[in-house]
Amino acid sequence: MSISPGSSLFTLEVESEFPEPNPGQFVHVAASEELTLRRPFSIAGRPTPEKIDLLIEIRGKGTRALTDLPYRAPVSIMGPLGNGFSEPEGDGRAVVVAGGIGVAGIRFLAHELHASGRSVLALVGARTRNELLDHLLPPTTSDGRFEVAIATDDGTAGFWGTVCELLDRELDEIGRPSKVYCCGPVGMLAETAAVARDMDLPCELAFEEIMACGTGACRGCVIATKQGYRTVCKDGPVFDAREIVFEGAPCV
Amino acid sequence: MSISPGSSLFTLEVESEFPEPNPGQFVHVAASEELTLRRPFSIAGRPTPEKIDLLIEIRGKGTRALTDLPYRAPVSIMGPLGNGFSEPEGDGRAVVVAGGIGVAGIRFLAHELHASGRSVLALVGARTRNELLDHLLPPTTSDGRFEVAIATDDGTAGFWGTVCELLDRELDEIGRPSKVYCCGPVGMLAETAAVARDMDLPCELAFEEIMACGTGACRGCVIATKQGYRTVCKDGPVFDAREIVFEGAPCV
Amino acid sequence: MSDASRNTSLGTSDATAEPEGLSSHPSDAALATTIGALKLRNPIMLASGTVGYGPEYEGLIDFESVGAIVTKTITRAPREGNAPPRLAETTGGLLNAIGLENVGLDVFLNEKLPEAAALPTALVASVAGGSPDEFAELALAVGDRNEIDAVEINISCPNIERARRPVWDDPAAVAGIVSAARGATSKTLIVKLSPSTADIASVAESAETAGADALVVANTMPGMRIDIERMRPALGNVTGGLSGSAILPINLANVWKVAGCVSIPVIGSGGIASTGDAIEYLMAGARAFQVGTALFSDPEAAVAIAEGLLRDMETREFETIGEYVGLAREESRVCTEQIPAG
Amino acid sequence: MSDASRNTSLGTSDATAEPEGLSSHPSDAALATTIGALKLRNPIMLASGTVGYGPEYEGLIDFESVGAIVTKTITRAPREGNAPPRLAETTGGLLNAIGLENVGLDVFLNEKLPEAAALPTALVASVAGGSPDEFAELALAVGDRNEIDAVEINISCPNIERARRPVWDDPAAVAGIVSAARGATSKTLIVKLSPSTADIASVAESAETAGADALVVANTMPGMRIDIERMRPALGNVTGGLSGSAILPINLANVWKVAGCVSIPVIGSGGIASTGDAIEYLMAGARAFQVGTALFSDPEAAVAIAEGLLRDMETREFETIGEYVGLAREESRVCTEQIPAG
Ligand SMILES: Cc1cc2nc3c(=O)[nH]c(=O)nc-3n(C[C@H](O)[C@H](O)[C@H](O)COP(=O)(O)OP(=O)(O)OC[C@H]3O[C@@H](n4cnc5c(N)ncnc54)[C@H](O)[C@@H]3O)c2cc1C
Ligand SMILES: Cc1cc2nc3c(=O)[nH]c(=O)nc-3n(C[C@H](O)[C@H](O)[C@H](O)COP(=O)(O)OP(=O)(O)OC[C@H]3O[C@@H](n4cnc5c(N)ncnc54)[C@H](O)[C@@H]3O)c2cc1C
Ligand SMILES: Cc1cc2nc3c(=O)[nH]c(=O)nc-3n(C[C@H](O)[C@H](O)[C@H](O)COP(=O)(O)O)c2cc1C
Ligand SMILES: Cc1cc2nc3c(=O)[nH]c(=O)nc-3n(C[C@H](O)[C@H](O)[C@H](O)COP(=O)(O)O)c2cc1C
Ligand code: FES
Ligand code: FES
Repeated sequence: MSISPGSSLFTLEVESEFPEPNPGQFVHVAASEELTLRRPFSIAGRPTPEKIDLLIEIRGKGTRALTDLPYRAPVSIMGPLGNGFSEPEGDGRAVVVAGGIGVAGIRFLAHELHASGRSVLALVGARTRNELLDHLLPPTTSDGRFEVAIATDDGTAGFWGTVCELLDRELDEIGRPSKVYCCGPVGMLAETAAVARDMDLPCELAFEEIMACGTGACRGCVIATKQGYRTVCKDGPVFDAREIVFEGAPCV
Repeated sequence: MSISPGSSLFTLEVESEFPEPNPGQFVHVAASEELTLRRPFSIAGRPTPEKIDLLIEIRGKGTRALTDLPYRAPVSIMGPLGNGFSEPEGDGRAVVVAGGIGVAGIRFLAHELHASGRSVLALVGARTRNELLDHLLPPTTSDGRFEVAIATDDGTAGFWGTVCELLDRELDEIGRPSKVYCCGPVGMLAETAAVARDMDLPCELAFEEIMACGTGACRGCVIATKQGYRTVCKDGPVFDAREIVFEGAPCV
Repeated sequence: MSDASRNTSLGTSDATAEPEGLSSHPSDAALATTIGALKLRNPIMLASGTVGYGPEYEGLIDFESVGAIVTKTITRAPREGNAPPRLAETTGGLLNAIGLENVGLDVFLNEKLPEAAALPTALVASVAGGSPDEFAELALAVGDRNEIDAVEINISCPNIERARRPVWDDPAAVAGIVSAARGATSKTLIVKLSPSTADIASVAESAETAGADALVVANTMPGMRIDIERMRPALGNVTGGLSGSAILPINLANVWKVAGCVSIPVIGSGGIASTGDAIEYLMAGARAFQVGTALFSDPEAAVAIAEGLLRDMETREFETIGEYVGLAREESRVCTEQIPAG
Repeated sequence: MSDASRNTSLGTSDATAEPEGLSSHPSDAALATTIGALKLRNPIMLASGTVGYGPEYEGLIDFESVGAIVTKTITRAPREGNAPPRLAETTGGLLNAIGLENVGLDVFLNEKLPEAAALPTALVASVAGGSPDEFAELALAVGDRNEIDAVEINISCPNIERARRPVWDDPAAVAGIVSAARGATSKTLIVKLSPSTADIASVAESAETAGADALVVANTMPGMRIDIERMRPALGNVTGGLSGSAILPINLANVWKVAGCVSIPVIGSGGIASTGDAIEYLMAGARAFQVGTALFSDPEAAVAIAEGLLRDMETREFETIGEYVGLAREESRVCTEQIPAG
């Protein structure tokens, strides 16, 4: 499977006691002995009951150490952690939106929604053509029940603009979806939340924060919500868009 | 070449500007990016002008990282550093004494003494048979100009006892040597110095201390001498035995 | 799409699995330790703020194999904590600026305590107030509860005061807080000091005189990082507390100093991640120790240390854990000042 | 003899070779910095005690590419220094307990200074005395010499006093030393503070008021390790000073604090190993910085930082190094206390 430069798709064999994960949950991975903290990664797929996929973009020491691991090296993971996405109510089309490595967060979801017989529209964005990760999603089906549309900031593939702008456009065309899901940089989450709020659509967003414990114990990974600070690791990483207090970050 | 468990023989290709090393000098090696300090290792041989040998015993993180390096990986070394051994005066037999990994410190010396036509007696000790490193020295010659005798603490090979006891015994038999050289744990250095003092023999010892700069700048690697504290990296690592202030460590 | 694909299959250890080899618990009698009236099955405590109220780590930590857990520090009113980001990793360490987020005394006593008390280990409640009276009030409230085995007062407490000279650096202020708390509870009273002082010995002596039963040496060191891309401090609160291996030498030196000056037990804290680290603290004079940051990379770190201690005791032919305590000190335990060379 | 042989051939980089790519020296005008009357070609200084008197690193460091070297701290009489071992490595750091071994003032002035002055970079003499008078005497003696461009006084000085409360923690004592030295020399006077205090801001203000031209923030943190096999402290002197990446967050927070309180230049020191580390100190408010421990693993580290800064300035389209200074601070440089959260 071809992955963009700087990202790798891993398949981990997990022990048989590894509980059944839900889309949106994550694992907390001990990437290297030299690092004080584990690194969280979305569960990006579950090809068989003994396997989970991770889709990892190299950002710093931890992701480099992981992608440098030899084939079949053992790694310690904690998980599945956090609360995943919830099912759409009603049976309108579900829209999943992902920017860059955000595909990791919605790939498993898109797959499960599709498998459960729902119609899905996946919108995938990237800065430029060869950073697109749309090929990691199921392909568009001829019956239109699974459709992928892409956007690039530089117009080298698909829609020329941000995936949020594409979302705006698509929502004009496809009619009211049952739910909008989004995973990506915080600016994209904010923009998606705004679009959903304007149309009064149910919307769930997956957040990222640096994590220590991964279990809700240390209170280190909080984001601001209308109920006060809540942890990404335990209360999230998926939150209802209406709960979040954004500080007006623009769509990037 | 077969090395004892826990030790490796490395051959490094050095750049052409690498100055000609003397036996007893060392190189300061950047073993791993995770470590604050370089690690010093004796130059254990110079098979060709573009190559130097290091003989490394795994003790901790640095030596493990080095011995884990892939074949032909680049490493940064500083050297040759320090003052090496000096030639024996007169042409009596030279005695070189090494305990454990101390063989690294006298291998190059023994080789050069032998190559310069001197008679050499090498005494090599270890705790037990399979930790002996005598096979890294030139073999005993039929003309007796190079002779190797071994000692093990547990009697599994050669003389049953310490290499210092063996030294005592050999000195009784072979008559007055031109010089005694020793490399090994500090207790062995002290014992060798005592033997040499009793017989009024010239004696040079190679010391070890944890090092930072390796250039004499930081004053971190000193040992006590009759002229006060002196640096192992710049004033040593080889010192005249009569200069050293030992605190009476026993031979181990 | 020019890059070659990579689809690596890695073995995995599932961290939700039960720790292995617990048939013979390392909570052997040999490890038993006493801190004031507090009896611990072993000298390993889980540090305040790193395990929440305890239950957060159920299934991940075998609580039967640790001496005690210390709760997140409780304040009278609930606290929201600091603005995120609250964490930043550093070389060998971790900066945190949680800002004492906690549920407050009432919710703690009513909701959290019953669950925490159900865990099969001793329970130490950590509290912090804004004045000696408030410390007394908190010590009274938690000390009154049977489920709580000891009270730890956190005077190295963030965001409670912003004076130039913090309370933890002022022996008189510390004495005021400790006597107030001492008057309010007969439970074992543990005082947690800060390493951010030039003279921890005077603070320690002051706490002892005022009635502390034991001292934790020590909390985190103030520190910060800057995100040079955003050109802003990495933490929302600008500065945070540095924990982890990076601070081990600093807190160990403080234990050495304090253990030479007081006769109440010293509990080491700071960067303990391995059995060897723990033994250093014991040999410096600590009678017990706390493990915090190391749990984040390995929730089983504390249990592994308990097992490691038993193995090391076997090798050294030690009968009790007490044999380690102060072993690296000279005979004469004079209260000399040890200052850094350079 | 059961193990398989291993005879690996590795490539090698010969560290005695000249640094590469020096045709265009990074000592570009864009990097020029001023500290009091001291003009530096770039903000990179080599920290006291890590490069001896300078010549020890000839051939290993391209001195034309660094702003200044600071000598090992000089005392009036020669000092033997502490008993070995004097060094111990820690996670991300280094403990040293050299004990100010130095040749003493006379040998320094007569023998070391001519060689050091011949190096193509600015020369700062570091001195330490046992009393304000001795500091004055030393500042006078070194300040009188043309070859010396500035005087750094080391009040975070080890083994000179063993009082409970060290001089460096006492604003009044610091003022006494600084005014004495100030009265003795008109050269740029730099005062080196210690991070081992709860209130570095008060010490910094006191030094400024007493006449310091600049402050180094900061020296090493006291620390120790124990050798659990020998059951003794790893250092002969028991404790030492912790340097290296481990202390970067601590000293950076101190720079942040001090730069908010004084108007004289702050020189950052502590754990700087990369261009990014240096930029953090500049953005926190330092106008220059010192590199020490990083030279041990890479003698070319300082020169690499100079090159890295130029590249980063290009990316950010900065014209002068001054544009970094204080960039991560809020507009209002109020002297608030930043205390750790946790
Ligand atoms: C719930 C969750 C799910 C995630 N899923 C994925 C995924 O499926 N694939 C993927 O590639 N990445 C994912 N991330 C982000 C991933 O955790 C970080 O990229 C990784 O931790 C960086 O580690 P590093 O050592 O390589 O980088 P570092 O050197 O630690 O940091 C590099 C940059 O990444 C930022 N960063 C560090 N840790 C985190 C973190 N925990 N969350 C967000 N940013 C961080 C740092 O602030 C810094 O800017 C997820 C994060 C969270 C919280
Ligand atoms: C001049 C000199 C020449 C040396 N030559 C050789 C050699 O040819 N072959 C060889 O195997 N070893 C040699 N050594 C010792 C070697 O430097 C250490 O074994 C090595 O630095 C340990 O690094 P580490 O990271 O593996 O162990 P660490 O984890 O750093 O330490 C493990 C143990 O080794 C001790 N140690 C650490 N650094 C040194 C040091 N610089 N000197 C002595 N002991 C140290 C520590 O105190 C500790 O007890 C020499 C040392 C010196 C000073
Ligand atoms: C995320 C985090 C939160 C903490 N919260 C508290 C706290 O609420 N109260 C307290 O006394 N100490 C708190 N600490 C300090 C720890 O209890 C411990 O003393 C310190 O981290 C040093 O030990 P360590 O290096 O083993 O973590 C906290 C530490 C961390 C890392
Ligand atoms: C081996 C060594 C010796 C030192 N000697 C001195 C000294 O004599 N005077 C001084 O002011 N600082 C001395 N220092 C402190 C350094 O100058 C520097 O301030 C400190 O190490 C922090 O910076 P770093 O982490 O870059 O090394 C010494 C540091 C080391 C590591
Ligand atoms: S990482 Fe500890 S609460 Fe989320
Ligand atoms: S290691 Fe610095 S003087 Fe020897």
